[in-house]
Amino acid sequence: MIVVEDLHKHFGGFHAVDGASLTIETGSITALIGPNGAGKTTLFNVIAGVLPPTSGRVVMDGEDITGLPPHVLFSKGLLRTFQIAHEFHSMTCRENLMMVPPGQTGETLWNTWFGRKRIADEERALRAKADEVLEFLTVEHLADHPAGQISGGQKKLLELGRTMMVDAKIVFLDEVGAGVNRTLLNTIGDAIIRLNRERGYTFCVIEHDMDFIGRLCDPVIVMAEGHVLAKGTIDEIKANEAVIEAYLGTGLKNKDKLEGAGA
Amino acid sequence: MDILNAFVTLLNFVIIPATAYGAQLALGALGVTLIYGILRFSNFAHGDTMAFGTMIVILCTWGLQGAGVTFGPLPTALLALPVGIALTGLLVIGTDRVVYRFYRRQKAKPVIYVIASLGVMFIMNGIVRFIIGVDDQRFADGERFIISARTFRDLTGLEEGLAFRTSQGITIVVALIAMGLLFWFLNRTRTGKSMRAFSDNEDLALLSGINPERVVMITWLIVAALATTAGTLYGLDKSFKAFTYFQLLLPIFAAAIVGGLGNPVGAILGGFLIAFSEVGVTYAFRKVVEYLGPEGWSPDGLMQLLSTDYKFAVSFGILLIVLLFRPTGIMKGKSV
Amino acid sequence: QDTITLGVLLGFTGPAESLAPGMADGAELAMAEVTESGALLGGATVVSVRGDSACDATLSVAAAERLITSAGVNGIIGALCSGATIPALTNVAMPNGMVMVSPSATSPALSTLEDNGLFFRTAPSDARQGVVMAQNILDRGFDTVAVTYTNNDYGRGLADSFAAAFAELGGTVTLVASHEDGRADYSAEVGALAAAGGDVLVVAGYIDQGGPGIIRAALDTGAFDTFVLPDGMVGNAITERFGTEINGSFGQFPGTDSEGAAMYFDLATAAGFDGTAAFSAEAYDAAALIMLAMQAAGSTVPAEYAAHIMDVANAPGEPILPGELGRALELLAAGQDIDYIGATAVELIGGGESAGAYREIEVVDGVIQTVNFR
Amino acid sequence: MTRSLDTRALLMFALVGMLFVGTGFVQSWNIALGIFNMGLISAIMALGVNMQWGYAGLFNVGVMGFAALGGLAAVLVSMPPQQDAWAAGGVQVLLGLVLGAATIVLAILAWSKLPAGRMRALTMIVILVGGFFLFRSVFDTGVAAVEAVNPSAAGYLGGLGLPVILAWPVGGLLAAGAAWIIGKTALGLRSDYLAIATLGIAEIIIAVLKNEDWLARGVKNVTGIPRPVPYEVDLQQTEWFLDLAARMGASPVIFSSIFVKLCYAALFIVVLLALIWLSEKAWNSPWGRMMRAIRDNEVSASAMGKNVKARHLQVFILGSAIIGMAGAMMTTLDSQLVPGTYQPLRFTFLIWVMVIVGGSGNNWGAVLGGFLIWWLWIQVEPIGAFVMQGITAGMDPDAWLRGHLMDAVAHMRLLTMGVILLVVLRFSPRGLIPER
Amino acid sequence: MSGSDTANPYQNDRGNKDLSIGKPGGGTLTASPGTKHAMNTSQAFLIGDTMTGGYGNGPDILHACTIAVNPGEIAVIVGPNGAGKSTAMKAVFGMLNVRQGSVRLDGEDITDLSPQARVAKGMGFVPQTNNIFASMTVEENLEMGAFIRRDDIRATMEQVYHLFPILKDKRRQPAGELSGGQRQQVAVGRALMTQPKVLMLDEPTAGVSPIVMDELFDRIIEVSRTGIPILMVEQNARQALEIADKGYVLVQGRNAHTGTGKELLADEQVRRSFLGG
Ligand SMILES: Nc1ncnc2c1ncn2[C@@H]1O[C@H](COP(=O)(O)OP(=O)(O)OP(=O)(O)O)[C@@H](O)[C@H]1O
Ligand SMILES: Nc1ncnc2c1ncn2[C@@H]1O[C@H](COP(=O)(O)OP(=O)(O)OP(=O)(O)O)[C@@H](O)[C@H]1O
Ligand SMILES: [Mg+2]
Ligand SMILES: [Mg+2]
Repeated sequence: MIVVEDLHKHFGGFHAVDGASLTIETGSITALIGPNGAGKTTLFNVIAGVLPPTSGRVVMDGEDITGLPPHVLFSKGLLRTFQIAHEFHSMTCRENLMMVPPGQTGETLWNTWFGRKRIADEERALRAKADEVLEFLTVEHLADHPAGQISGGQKKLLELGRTMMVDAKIVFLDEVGAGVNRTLLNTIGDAIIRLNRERGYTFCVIEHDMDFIGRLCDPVIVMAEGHVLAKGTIDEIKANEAVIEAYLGTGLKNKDKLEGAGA
Repeated sequence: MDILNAFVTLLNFVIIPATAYGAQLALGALGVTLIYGILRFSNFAHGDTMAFGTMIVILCTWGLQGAGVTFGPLPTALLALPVGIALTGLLVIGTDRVVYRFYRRQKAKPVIYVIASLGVMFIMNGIVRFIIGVDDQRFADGERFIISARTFRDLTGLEEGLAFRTSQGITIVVALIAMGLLFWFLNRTRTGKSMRAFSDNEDLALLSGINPERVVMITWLIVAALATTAGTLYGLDKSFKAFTYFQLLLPIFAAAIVGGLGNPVGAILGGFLIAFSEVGVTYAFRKVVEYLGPEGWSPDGLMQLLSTDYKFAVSFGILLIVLLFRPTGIMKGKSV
Repeated sequence: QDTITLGVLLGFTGPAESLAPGMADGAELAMAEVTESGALLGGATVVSVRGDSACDATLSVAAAERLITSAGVNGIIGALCSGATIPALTNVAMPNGMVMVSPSATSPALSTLEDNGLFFRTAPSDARQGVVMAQNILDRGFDTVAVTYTNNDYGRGLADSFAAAFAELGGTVTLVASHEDGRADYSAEVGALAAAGGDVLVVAGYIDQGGPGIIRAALDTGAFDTFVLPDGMVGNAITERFGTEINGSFGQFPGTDSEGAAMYFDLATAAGFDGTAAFSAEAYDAAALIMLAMQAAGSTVPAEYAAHIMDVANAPGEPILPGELGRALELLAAGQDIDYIGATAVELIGGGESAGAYREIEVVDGVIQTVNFR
Repeated sequence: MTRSLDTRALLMFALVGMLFVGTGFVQSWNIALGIFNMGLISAIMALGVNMQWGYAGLFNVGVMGFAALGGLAAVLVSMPPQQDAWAAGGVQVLLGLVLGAATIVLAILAWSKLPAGRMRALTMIVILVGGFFLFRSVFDTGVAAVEAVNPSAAGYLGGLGLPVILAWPVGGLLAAGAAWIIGKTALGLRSDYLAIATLGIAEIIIAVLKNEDWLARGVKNVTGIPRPVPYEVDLQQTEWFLDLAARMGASPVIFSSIFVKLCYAALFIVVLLALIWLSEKAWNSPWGRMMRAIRDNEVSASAMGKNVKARHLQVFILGSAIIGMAGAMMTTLDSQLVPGTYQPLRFTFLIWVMVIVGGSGNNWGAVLGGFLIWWLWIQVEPIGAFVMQGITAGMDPDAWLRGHLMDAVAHMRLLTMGVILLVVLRFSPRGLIPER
Repeated sequence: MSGSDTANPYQNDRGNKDLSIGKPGGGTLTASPGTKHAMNTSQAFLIGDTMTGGYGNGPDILHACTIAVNPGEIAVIVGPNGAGKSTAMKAVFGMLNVRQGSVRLDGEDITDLSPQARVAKGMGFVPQTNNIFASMTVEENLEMGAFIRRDDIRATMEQVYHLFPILKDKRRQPAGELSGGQRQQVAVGRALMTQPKVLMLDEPTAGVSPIVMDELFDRIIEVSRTGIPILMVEQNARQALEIADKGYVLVQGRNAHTGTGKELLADEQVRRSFLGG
């Protein structure tokens, strides 16, 4: 589905993405993990057209999509969420969702004056759909609340909710889990699996929660210092020395010290 | 071929005036940029703050002159400057208490401050005109020239004269020192950094134990000092007239913005850019070319790129082009 | 009628704000004089209502509207800028049949404007001054000049008519460059003018606007040291500011060899303001004309006294100088004719505008001296 | 349409309405109507700015320029053509302009078609420099010829001699065209940077208007622009009107002014209502929602498939067109074009004050702000004088201070404006009718 | 309590004198509601006592919510999204209108103190969002953390760099250009620079990689062992509760469950509803 070829993104002298090449298979739930600052978000941003690459290519279904603006990519079925929530703060949560579907009749000025009937019908359907999503995310009580005034975790949920408003081909999720309650995250995980199975969405997920990754994803791609360090199933990755050293670690050191002190 | 005369002509009509004017703009722009950098809004009252400060200085200067106090070859106004700064400081801090603090508490959008500052501008405008009137006021004294055109001609025997006014010299020096100090203050001192922190993230500044009221007060004090100094130097060089100070606002803003809002170095660069584009692009190069060309030859036209009618437009045009390539100014300024 | 109100519609704020106070003082001085004399229409008191035209079309219309329909004035002295005068005249004064006498709107456009006989001015059209100035310069033996004008209808009109006249008379104009008033810096203009060169620099600007800035920069850089000063630039402020630095500079402004100006200056000084302020004397005359015409018509209704303005302003009749308004009123009451000379030697021609006799001045030892009349 | 008009809003409108009625009773109906007419135009301008700022967060400080373009349209559409000037050099001027445009188009073509490199740069320079001199040589002689024809009364090409009402949409189109060019180049800028860019462009437009005499006489001003309504003086001599006045029991002179103002008011109201209807419909629809989303967060909106650039360009053009239209209406009302009066304070910042005080993001707020602030702008003069009189009432008439205070009366105008502005902002910092 | 009577080796009785802990059900701390000056009856070092309040004039978000922490303790707050965890933290820090209840520090009522006064009293806080100075460099961020300190801060800064090595590499870079996890590290580092007497962290580990998370928890344990009370909100709840002396489960602004970390971990219902099974 997505092929990234030798992608580079430099900020001044700093190589945030440094020759990354990877493939996201159609129909997979691919995980992208790696230490902080490995370049995952930057890679997402380049793929999604937010940042222009320094060099390299991004191909989607055989078509070169390098450097296309985000709204064009959206229309090609590429959706993404943001690691740091980008809600529309002055709009209500419901409006945050309702604005998503593309090509709404009422988005053309002419129709807002002379196509009231059609708009009204569409709006009704959209509203129902938005409410459904809100309910799924357990935030239906916030439907009319300004999105700028909800909790950090709820913003992340909204972030995810927007991708559920349309039929996408591929969805990039940037740490949807960070700050989300684990019980809810499990439900979200289920939903992702369902969307993947039933509707054939492809997912690419950045996460630091290995349980979540383990439950959902295959394959797992590990990035470090701007390039791909390893790729494989979750178990392979968990056993990979390099990955353990750079990313996973070996657990709490103070565990022993504490025990020592307490004994 | 007479390179010396050509150079002196250019120096006399372009480089010195533009540098001095640039420094004047830069001093004003430093104040604007500081308010933007710390308090995050474009202060439209800055021109009138300058006028107010200058007015105080003028009144004091008159007093001093009346009492027979002078400052040797330097203008007496420099002696009166501290008083002007102090009173202007009181005024702007008072204004902040009465007007801006309320919006800060409300966490109002920057545009609200901008409009509020328009209101403040109207009021200060009225106060200044009320106290000192709308006419030209002169208060310059001391040695007018570091070197005057005639002296230069007599000294060098060149055909062209070269004039360099005391006020121009002082302005250039003061502008550069002010920029250096401000840069050092904001980037190196604890207080300066806390001011930047406040402007970046007010809530977090609170959590770091930074006292917002103190930050705001210091900002206004510096602004008062800058505005008064800028206004006084401008007044010494040209003359004091309330309306001109209001008009000065536009090029000052242009300088601050094109330099990159919030950045002292940007303010200086912006000031010079505006000044040089105003003076340079519309300069008629005829004389210079005449000197450079063969003896006795002179070009037909004025050798002027654009007529001076368009000097303001030209400087804005250049500003636009700069912004197209550097959307947040030469020095990558802030944007709210 | 006990009180007569006259509107003083001037640009008290905005680009010409420093001109307005002196003019208003002048107009009000005339009113005070008349009131004191107790001779107008059997002892009427004349009071002034000020309106701010701000040199802006809409504001001036609004202010005129207020003066006429709310304050109920019987005549208007104003407006200051031509750009504010025309809309106030066409949109408000004419529909309401109100008389306007402008002391300072000198745009040639006003000469031909359809005004139903309601508009007069005590300052001559710029078209005339251009010719006079051209002659003046050539007579002094200068034949190449550079010109800078303030970029409005006054400056532009004057510069145009001057340049045309000067070229016709055989002189050379090296450059005609505009300058905007109230700007921070005039180095660019002076640079261009200096490059163009010329024996003298004609500064068709305002004494308290960009004009002095231009002169300052030209003097400092050594670009010019002799300046030609038309009406907007003549005043004590200029010599106060530059003193002997501009010795030899010369110019002209409306006036005749009557003693009027000097008398007016004394009157103004007694009243506590500067009588040489630009257009202040013209304002005095404008107010005087309106009141004298009222007396002549025996009415304060504009439609009735408008026709008498020309009569009182021009010969034949007893000449009237500043400070003699009381006498004039009595003469008129007695049915005699007067010829109002006033502070600026008023002579109205054509559609009610000043004929334009000019007083030629020169700066000698840092003082403005009258050297000739044209 | 009434969704955003709640009781508070209605109350506010009633209050402002009372200001006007009060003016009518206390001062005169002529004044009240005069202010009202300009209030209508101000409200339309405020609507345009509100579209750009309230809808899209575009900080346009070039209002003055667009209004001036509208004014230019009034001249170009309605003034009679100057046959002599056309004969003298009109065609040449036009040819010059075409050449200038062709140069720019050619340069852009060269830029986009040729491969990057020194060759391209060189070609560009040759085209631009050559084009510039060709343009200047053709254009300048044409201009000189045109301006030489009767300079004190004409000296320009004149207009088309069409009914002045046509100038309103044309003014909108002119402004829209300028907005398109600006939008294409400068809309990448944000906040104050966009502000200074638009301000700069406005200054450039004014500079052109002031200095290109062949176009609209420059600073010599165009006066006597035809009216879409009858002249008072004519009315005062018309049979039916005199009858009407007699029947109303009013003086024909006063009534004629009022009548004319009412005619203008009717025309303006039609335009204002139409615009409000259109913008309210748009704002309370998915289009409005999309705009709000873009305003809140461009990055995110773009990731959600909204073409941010195109939408910005759209509102920028629409808003500017509205301002241009209002500018044309204003010039029609004044019957003259005076480039010198286009000052940023009056034409840009005052409009901004209207939008913010009224309540940005709310059409009704902008309209209310337009009326209120314009009323104040005019009435602070007498109010300020009144206040001053109150202050000085107790003083000795000959006291120096009293004289000084009375001399400063004119400056009370701005001072009063400032105080009122701050007070209003203080008590409703989000505007009198805030966005929902 | 002794280390041996629990299955969790991280628990010991480091200065935990509050016997009410350990009884699930919440609200067992002796509270003195609705008072601004009354002395506390509880011994807790820092206590937000039956706090009720909300944002601005909006509805109450917190309903008689009580949170307390003692020197040497780590208290962890968990709960669903929007439960009011962050709100409770802000209330303790004085960034919110507490309409009822009080906040006390070391026996002193600080309910009416401004946030910066609380900082002066030695409280340090890392908010959940907007927790860095984006336009300032990493180093300046840390310096600002130490704003109220007058002594030499270089040693502390070295410690922070030691803890988060990546920050040392990036110390001249504006913090706004950092990756999500790096920002989080800056935020925690900033709070550590204060050398606070009480440390409050709102989701310090959100978005950081497992290895850094471990480091962070290690460091938190170390800090708490120096006797500093730590109050922390966490969504990585299981890891957090493992090291916690005290856990609070908040639901809709109310204390739903309170207990030691291991008790909560052991509670089947809590696990299922709040810890993700
Ligand atoms: N605008 C920028 N300018 C300079 N450096 C940047 C910029 N944006 C990101 N970086 C650097 O690029 C690197 C990669 O950042 P990125 O956000 O892609 O990391 P990440 O893999 O998403 O990390 P995390 O897991 O913490 O979110 C970081 O070291 C960061 O400091
Ligand atoms: N600034 C605000 N203004 C008004 N209401 C707010 C604001 N911030 C949060 N809320 C509301 O307060 C409630 C509690 O929010 P809070 O941020 O305390 O939740 P939380 O427990 O920290 O959740 P999370 O785990 O998602 O961060 C939420 O329902 C939210 O809608
Ligand atoms: Mg990331
Ligand atoms: Mg939270």
